[in-house]
Amino acid sequence: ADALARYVIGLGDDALVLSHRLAEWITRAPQLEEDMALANISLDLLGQARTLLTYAGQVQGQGRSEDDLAYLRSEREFTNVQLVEIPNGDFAVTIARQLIFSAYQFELYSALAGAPDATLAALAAKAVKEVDYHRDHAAQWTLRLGDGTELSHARMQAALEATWPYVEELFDPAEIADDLLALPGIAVDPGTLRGGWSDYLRPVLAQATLTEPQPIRRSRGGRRGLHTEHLGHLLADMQSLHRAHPGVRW
Amino acid sequence: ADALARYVIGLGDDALVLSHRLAEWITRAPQLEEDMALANISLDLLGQARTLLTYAGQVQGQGRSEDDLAYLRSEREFTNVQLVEIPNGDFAVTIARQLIFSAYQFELYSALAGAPDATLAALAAKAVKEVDYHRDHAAQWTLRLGDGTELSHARMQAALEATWPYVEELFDPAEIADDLLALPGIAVDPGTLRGGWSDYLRPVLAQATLTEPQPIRRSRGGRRGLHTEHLGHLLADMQSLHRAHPGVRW
Amino acid sequence: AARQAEFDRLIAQDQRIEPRDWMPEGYRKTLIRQIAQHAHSEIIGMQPEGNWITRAPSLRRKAILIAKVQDEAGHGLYLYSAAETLGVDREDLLDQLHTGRQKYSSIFNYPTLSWADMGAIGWLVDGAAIMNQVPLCRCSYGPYGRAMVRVCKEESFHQRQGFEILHTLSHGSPAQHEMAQDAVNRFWWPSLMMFGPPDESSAHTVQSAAWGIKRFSNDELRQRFVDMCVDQARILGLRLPDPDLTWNEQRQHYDFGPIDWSELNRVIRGDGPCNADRMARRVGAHTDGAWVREAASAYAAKHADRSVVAA
Amino acid sequence: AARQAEFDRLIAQDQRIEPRDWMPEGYRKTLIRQIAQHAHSEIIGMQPEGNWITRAPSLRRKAILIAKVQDEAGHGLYLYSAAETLGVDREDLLDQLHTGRQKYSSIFNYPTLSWADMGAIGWLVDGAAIMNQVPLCRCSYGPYGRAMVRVCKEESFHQRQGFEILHTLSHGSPAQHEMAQDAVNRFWWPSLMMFGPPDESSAHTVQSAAWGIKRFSNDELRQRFVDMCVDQARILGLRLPDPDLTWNEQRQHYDFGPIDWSELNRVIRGDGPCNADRMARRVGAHTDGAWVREAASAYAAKHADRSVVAA
Repeated sequence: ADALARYVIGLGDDALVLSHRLAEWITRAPQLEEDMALANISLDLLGQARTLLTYAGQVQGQGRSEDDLAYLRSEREFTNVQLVEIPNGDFAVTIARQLIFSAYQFELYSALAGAPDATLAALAAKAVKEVDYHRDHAAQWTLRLGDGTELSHARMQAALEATWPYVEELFDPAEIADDLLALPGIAVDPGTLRGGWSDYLRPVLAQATLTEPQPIRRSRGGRRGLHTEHLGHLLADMQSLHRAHPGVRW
Repeated sequence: ADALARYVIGLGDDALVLSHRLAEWITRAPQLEEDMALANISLDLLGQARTLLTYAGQVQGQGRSEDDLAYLRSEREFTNVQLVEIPNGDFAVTIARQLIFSAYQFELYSALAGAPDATLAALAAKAVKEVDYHRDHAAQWTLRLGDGTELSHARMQAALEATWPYVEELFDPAEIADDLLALPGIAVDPGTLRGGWSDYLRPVLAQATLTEPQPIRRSRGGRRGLHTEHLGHLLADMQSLHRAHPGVRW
Repeated sequence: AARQAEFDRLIAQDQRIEPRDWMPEGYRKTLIRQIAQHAHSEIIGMQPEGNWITRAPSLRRKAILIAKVQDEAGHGLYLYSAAETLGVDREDLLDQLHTGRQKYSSIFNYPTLSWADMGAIGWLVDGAAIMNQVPLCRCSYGPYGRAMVRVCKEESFHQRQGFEILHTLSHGSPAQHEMAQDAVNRFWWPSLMMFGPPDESSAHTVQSAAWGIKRFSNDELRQRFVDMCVDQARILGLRLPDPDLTWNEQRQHYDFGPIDWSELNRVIRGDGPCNADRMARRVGAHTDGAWVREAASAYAAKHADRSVVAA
Repeated sequence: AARQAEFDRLIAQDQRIEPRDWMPEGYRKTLIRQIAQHAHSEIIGMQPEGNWITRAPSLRRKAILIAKVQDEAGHGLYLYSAAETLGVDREDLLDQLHTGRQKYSSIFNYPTLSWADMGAIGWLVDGAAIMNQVPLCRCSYGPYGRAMVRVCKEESFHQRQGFEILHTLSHGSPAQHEMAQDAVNRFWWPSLMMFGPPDESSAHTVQSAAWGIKRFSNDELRQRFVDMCVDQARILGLRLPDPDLTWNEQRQHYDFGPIDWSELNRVIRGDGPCNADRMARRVGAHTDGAWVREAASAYAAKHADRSVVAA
């Protein structure tokens, strides 16, 4: 049960933290349609996070709610991958991060949809449709920015370079070795997702006249609670009000 | 006692919040000397805040420490003037804010140094020397930026326009009418400080080839806990760790 | 003259004017001004609530708040579309907002200083907006009227959510109750000002009424709003910050204290607490996003070219 | 040749080389490289601790932390000054840092993930730095040696503060104790790497020792550090994360486990957790501040002109 809760929390934290980052765009987007689209993706991810954290709390069996898990854990207890916590940067960085992540999440949820864990399978089957839209939205913008103006091309390429160091963490089975061992058939080996991910991304990048960066073995360890220095500040803001009033209802 | 504590907390909050803003510059300053200078001013203000909040806690007589007052009050309970909470902006905005505030604080502490309240008088007598340096530091930079390059002149002038709306609050006796009534001879009528403040600022602006903006009756009410939306985020970050671990020693 | 007669007939019969119909220039201008101001208010109105999204105290409340702010963006979009049926375009209207030539509702120049403000904005600000907007659903100009039907439906949902936030806080911990009361204290008077100046000094009312754009006077709507809020405040367990608030048996309405119109004028003039911040955020987002919009246009142009070449 | 002989004599007699003295080009270059790297480390080293200034959990700790980071800026300044006595200038050295041609200590490429990291950095990182730097106080090059005297004095103050932070946490709540242990777990091995590669593969050691720049080998200093920490960890009530750590009666030293040098090489190569963030912050501050530095120069030039005219 501990292993399952841990695995589910990692997936929930991915969704929660990226939802938060996208919500930071609201009122700051390049056009009104994007305020809406980013809010929409943020909401989808928040919904996924709520389902996952609620489920993790049930699996743990200690009466912890989605809010207990979201608001009362420290930075070292969050187990999202580092990719989702990096700052929004310019719009191109946000799009690059989304493209990488949604394409990964699409493969992951597709695999989970056939998993023997009924709750996870049901969530994944529903969420994969949302994620398909997220992935497409990011791909469309990758095309526009990559094949738009000279400036947008340069920024989109720079955004890929800036986000690529966080790619390896997504697909390294060593990062969740314990889960893979403890949850055979349930936890998805992330190494198996890479093919599908590449198959989706490569034509998008090519059509967008962008160059795929070299793989980089940058830092990793988000699944073990090792993060960039950015996550702590995100959580400080996110948890501030909840922590200031312990134990009340909202 | 309530009135005295309230008055002292307002002064302490000014110092605490501005100290925090200046500390945000560290590792981001235009040159190493400024990392040091801004840290230095930040430290002086933090020292003043600690003395003032400690004193306020004693006056209240409910056993509240400087940390209780700094870390466990909400945004609506902070009574700093709005000027000190506005974001750092570019270096010119930081300098404009500092020039306005330090020149004000210099007059205020000079007046308090002769006040019948021994603790306040002692603090003010010591702090006024620090503030004299802060004021001079800001004035020197105002000269350099105002009379430097075309770009720096434009930015410094824009910075004055951006910060000037927060000036009126400093000198309006109505903002602390209750304190003035309850603490005759102790609370300083801020209206009386304006002459000295202007006498200091005007020649600096003139020498810096800058134009003093028109007075603007913008929002005020910091002393009554009415703030800009910026203070809440500052406090969220500042109080996050302290609130996450209630009641422990650090 | 025949066209004018036809227009007058439609108005007299309470029928809808549609984009392809002839309309007097004054009617068109009045509508553009009003719809644009309304659209601007929706998008500037995203900011005060946007300020609390990252700090929402539960995931459920966070989801509701994001959805609400998203709805406001949506309202902005279809109001701009309604304005475009009158022969202007969104880019021009945004430009008029950004350069200060068109206004947005002054209520959004007040800061949100606590979570309870999310409740007060929903209950009072959206409540006042609905009161203003429900009659607009019958506005003589078709596209505006139809847009308002959709807007009002969502707004009334938002108002209930705001009420619920305040209700929960009011019946929560003492600190939460105080937070709720404080929010109501700060937003009550500005909400009353949302109905505009008193009838005797309202410039546009008479002509707008004749044109079927405005169906109730500012003071009528304000009174209706006060009457509604007094009852609801009782359920909330919160005080409205007006000592003069009393039931007038004769009028069958609540009397209320005098409104500080100088405050409203000051805020409209630009000296409200947040005018500068609101505009800085809006113009900043637009300016920072210019390269993205340009890329999208350039891409669309290339793409269109290619299709043409291919054809 | 006579100058070389005089230089050799001074070195042999353990006397100081001063800026105006002749010195071999290799000596000068080695010193510039080392002092610059040291200066760069001080200013990049401000970042991991700077990350917690705004969140320091008490006002007292906040003041101490700001003062510490300020000291590091000061160390950077006088180390750049010491380097300048060798005929380079700060702007060039910064440029070499910003373009990646000169390095800084890899330890600062690890993130600070909790408040306890302020303790671990003080205790372990500053502790290791002192161990490295105390011998440098007797460095043959005068300005460097004298700068190091001041640096070491302040560093040992910092180390005591770090120790005290950890001590308080370790004896505080269970969550605080865990925070302290976690910080030590993360910083222990990187601290051992601060002494550089093992002696058998250290490129610069022999020549530097002959020149009186380096007085102890990497492995000697590392051993000394381990011995010191084991005792202090006991007082702290914290474990060092090395199962092989045992007292060796024969060597009269603690044995310790193998160091993962591939990790160090990876971080040096640029793939550490924070390399990109550290450089982005540093280059960003420098670039964003260019207009300010230019204004200061322009002002100084005008001012100088005027004095000349007046004279």
